[in-house]
Amino acid sequence: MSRELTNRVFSTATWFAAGLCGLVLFFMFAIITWNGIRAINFEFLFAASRNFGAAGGIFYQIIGSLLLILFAALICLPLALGTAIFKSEYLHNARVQKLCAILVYGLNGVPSVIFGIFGLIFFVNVLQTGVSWFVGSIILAIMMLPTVVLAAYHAINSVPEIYRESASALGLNRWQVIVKVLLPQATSGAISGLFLGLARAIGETAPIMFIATAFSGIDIPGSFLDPVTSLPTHILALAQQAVDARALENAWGASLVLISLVTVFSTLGLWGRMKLKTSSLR
Amino acid sequence: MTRSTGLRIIQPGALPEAAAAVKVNDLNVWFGTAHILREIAVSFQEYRINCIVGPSGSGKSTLIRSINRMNDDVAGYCAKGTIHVDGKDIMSESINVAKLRQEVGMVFQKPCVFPKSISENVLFGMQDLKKLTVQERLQIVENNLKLTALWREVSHRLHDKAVTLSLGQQQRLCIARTLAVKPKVVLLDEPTSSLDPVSSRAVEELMLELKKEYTIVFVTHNIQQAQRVADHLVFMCNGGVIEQGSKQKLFHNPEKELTRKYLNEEYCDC
Amino acid sequence: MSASSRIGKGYVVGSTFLSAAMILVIILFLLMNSWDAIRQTGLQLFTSEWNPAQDKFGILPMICGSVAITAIAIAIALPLGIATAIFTSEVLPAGLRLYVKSLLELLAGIPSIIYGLIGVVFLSVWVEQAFDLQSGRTVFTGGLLLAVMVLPTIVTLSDDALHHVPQKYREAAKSLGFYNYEVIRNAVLPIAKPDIIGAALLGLGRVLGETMAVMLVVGSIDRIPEPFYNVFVPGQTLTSKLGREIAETAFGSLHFSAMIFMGLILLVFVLLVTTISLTYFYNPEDRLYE
Amino acid sequence: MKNNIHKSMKNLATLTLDSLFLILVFSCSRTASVQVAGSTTVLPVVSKAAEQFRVKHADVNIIVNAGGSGVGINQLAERKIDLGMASRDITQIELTNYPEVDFVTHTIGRDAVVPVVSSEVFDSGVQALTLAQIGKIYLGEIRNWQEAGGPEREILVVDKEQSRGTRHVFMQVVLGDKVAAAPGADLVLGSNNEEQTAIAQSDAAIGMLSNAWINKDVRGLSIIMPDGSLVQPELANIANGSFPITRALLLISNGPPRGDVRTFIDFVLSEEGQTIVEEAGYVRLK
Repeated sequence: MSRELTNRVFSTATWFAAGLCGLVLFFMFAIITWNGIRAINFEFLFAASRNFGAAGGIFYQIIGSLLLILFAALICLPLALGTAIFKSEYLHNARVQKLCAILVYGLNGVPSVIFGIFGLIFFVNVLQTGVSWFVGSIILAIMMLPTVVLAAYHAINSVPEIYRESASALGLNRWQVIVKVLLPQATSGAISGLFLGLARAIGETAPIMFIATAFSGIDIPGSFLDPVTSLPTHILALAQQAVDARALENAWGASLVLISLVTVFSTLGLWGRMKLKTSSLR
Repeated sequence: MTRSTGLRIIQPGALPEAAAAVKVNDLNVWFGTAHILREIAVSFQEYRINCIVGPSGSGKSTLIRSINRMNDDVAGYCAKGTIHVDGKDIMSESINVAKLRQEVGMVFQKPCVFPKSISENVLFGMQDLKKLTVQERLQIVENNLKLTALWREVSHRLHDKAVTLSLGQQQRLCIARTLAVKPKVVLLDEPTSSLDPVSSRAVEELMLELKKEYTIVFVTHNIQQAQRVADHLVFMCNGGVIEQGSKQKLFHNPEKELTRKYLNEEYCDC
Repeated sequence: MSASSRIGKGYVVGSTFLSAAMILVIILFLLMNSWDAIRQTGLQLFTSEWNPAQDKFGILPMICGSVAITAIAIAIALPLGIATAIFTSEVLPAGLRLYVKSLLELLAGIPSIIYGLIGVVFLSVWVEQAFDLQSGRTVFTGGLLLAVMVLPTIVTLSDDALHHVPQKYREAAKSLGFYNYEVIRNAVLPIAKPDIIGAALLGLGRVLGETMAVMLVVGSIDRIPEPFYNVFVPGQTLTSKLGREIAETAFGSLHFSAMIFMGLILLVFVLLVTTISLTYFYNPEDRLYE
Repeated sequence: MKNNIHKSMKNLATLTLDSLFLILVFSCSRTASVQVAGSTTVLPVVSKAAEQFRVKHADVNIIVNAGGSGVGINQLAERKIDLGMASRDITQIELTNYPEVDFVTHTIGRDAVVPVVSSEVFDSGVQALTLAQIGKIYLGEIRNWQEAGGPEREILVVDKEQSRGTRHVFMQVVLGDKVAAAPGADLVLGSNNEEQTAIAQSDAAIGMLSNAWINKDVRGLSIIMPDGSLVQPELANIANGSFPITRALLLISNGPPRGDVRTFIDFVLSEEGQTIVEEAGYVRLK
């Protein structure tokens, strides 16, 4: 009987935990949506921010965020593909492989503020780039590198050995096998990983706040060395500096837009990952 | 109850009919929309090896998994009918499933040992372990390993990981683990199908030994095996019971043509 | 070897080298820039007074704050997360599990600045009222916020860990007459344990390194609470100190160097935790995300 | 499948080239830009002024960033920005740190740093304090409002980050040292808004805020002068200098301003710019 009771208690506890968890997370979404939706309208999405964030919209913040991650993606993708190919096709020493994995995945654990500090020292101070959006892109690219490498590596690994062998049997050399057989597969894998990486990168504040963004006065950067405005830093600035209550309302609106972008990217990434999984099962 | 001599020879036993320990009546089982078992009515006899034969997909596993309600947690499972174990209807709402499974133990197709030591595996299912002394525990381990003829092979390395045993030994360890809970009925779902012939023989001998104290329900698709060990035979096909009765009857003068064909390993529509 | 092959190999070797070297470069730069502080301040770095105007750079309060916040967040998120993972993996029908998992992965992606915003506007006020405090910006608030933040990660990872336990163990345990909770406690959890520890360590690394959300709610005072286990007072973490002060310091100054030293300490902590989890417990090849 | 991937790769490549091209085009028609950063007190003024400035001078971008007075001065000295914003004077340490930099300050308005309290405290009777009392609160010698004539409630002392201009000015007057330590502090916050929020959320807080941030939840205290007279934190008192804790709002350039920097400073000093200063809650220059 007491075993039965324990079972009952345990089962109730898991329900309770799951319920609590669901409630908290639902509440998060509800708060953001409820507060954000009131700020959002056509003008908010397509006008420049005015009057210290209290009026106008967040158009250039959206553009800035997208620009940052677009170039982060362009920098990250070739690097990640190369690393993944080397890891799966050339690297056969188990110990080196493990070291390589620890180094690359260790990067995944580096706190985002450290990336910001590194960027501040290396680019802004040593290379004297000044505050520049391109530096922000580079830092974000480094940040999401492990995610993309891992995704590409998985995709390459899911190519059956027989493909490689039959391509070699046709007289293709090693590099041709890679380009013709593995690269297409690796790219689709890497791109799904890339979306997951982008979903994380677009919401990051700490890595870019010292090195890549400005509060106002910039719409579309004129060169690689200009700063941009971005959604997360805009939210931070409004939450910290604005005097007007309407600015805080706009911060919620910007949060909702940011979350929507994150959701779009992670959905694309999850979808791609799922598709890849099923296709490799076939 | 007649007993064979101490000689462990595989001998077509001609035991008289015994009381039914498990009685299945009018059982229908669906998984989602698929009708897996149709109108099953069989009984399994006490202290006998009750053997269910039939081609794969005929519903053998589903039937014995119904006897200790292992299907309950499978998605889309739905059942109608009654199953009596020791006179109790185990399909009723009020039954305590955990207690039922202590009385009706089960051994699966593939041996499944836990990543623990051999002795821990034997004791794994014991509920009141905390009340027992170390001596008592060792005694239980020894008894059950002897019962499954493993004692000689593993007594010197009881604290080794169970996964270091051969598959055949693992399967006998699983049986020992089931017996340690002291069930009345032991369900064996193709326990030898992933074993080599020598290990299979060991498990068969074990069953012959066990039927002295347990009611055994044994699923196999190996007809020779059924011929070697079964007392009572149930032949299933396409989710229904085609014929049941003593081994002699089914092998030597079956009522149905299908039974004859299948048991003679001729081509049949099943 | 053809030209394309050579270029190709050069490309893959080069990119691997670059990717692998990146973390070493980061560590190197932090070390180089914190060298001044290490040399000039030495063990004084591990005292509890921070006052740049008087060249006092004691980072003990920040280390204590980081440890306290991490402990609180993990103490809340881990039991809740594992219990929820048990629910999603063992109780929830398989069909629903996929949706719940996708939702959790989306939640794991909510940017930390938004958590910070919610922390300032709602959570700190609630904590203040619920515990009748002077101010809701406390170490506890930070820990609570981070617990919520890291919850989706812990749930998905633990759920994966539980889900990877082969079904046969559950069946075997059930067939011995175990109740559901006994099946989970005796059969499933012990097998999933290494992966769950991995999940916890990964979450721990996350919590330790989180900046924006903590910075806004922790109170940011460089003081070790009295008594030290009192978490209902404001405090400071390594990350919140960095986020607030790094931009104010002049590059090359001792102040800057001491800040970078904090970054180095933080990085060493986090890398230690992630490396342990990667090497011993958690197989990263199994997952693409997080 | 393969075809698709090739296509998508091709698309990706085109996209890359396109965006690179786009950047080049922008680079050619590059507008001049003036980078400004620093004090959050000055930020609203400069940010709004920059918006209006661009209406007239569409070819000049004024890029504005926050960070605090310290950030403004340091970044100017390191030539990362063209114009620093500060709400305090440049310290001796900063001057000796950057001997090669020629700091030129331009006062664009005046402001008072007002000791503020939560409205609950204000309403229960604490409406004026002496500078000595405020000093004791920050030193941790007065820990309860009762000791200052208020309700029986522990004081929540809100301090500011050390490099903030507001704090320099406040501490200079109250404790006689710009970078005085405040052992009585309970919270350390950064921007004016963050501090305003925290004080509004509390019912026992004291803090220091720029005059512009005072509202119905965050009330400014009057100062009891040594002669017993009461000075209220009002624009008139700030303008005529009778309020004891005032400061100049500064723009700082490296050397005499030239070109766009000069034009922008002139704009802020013009009638239009001064109106923005006034609208932001500060005191305009005469």
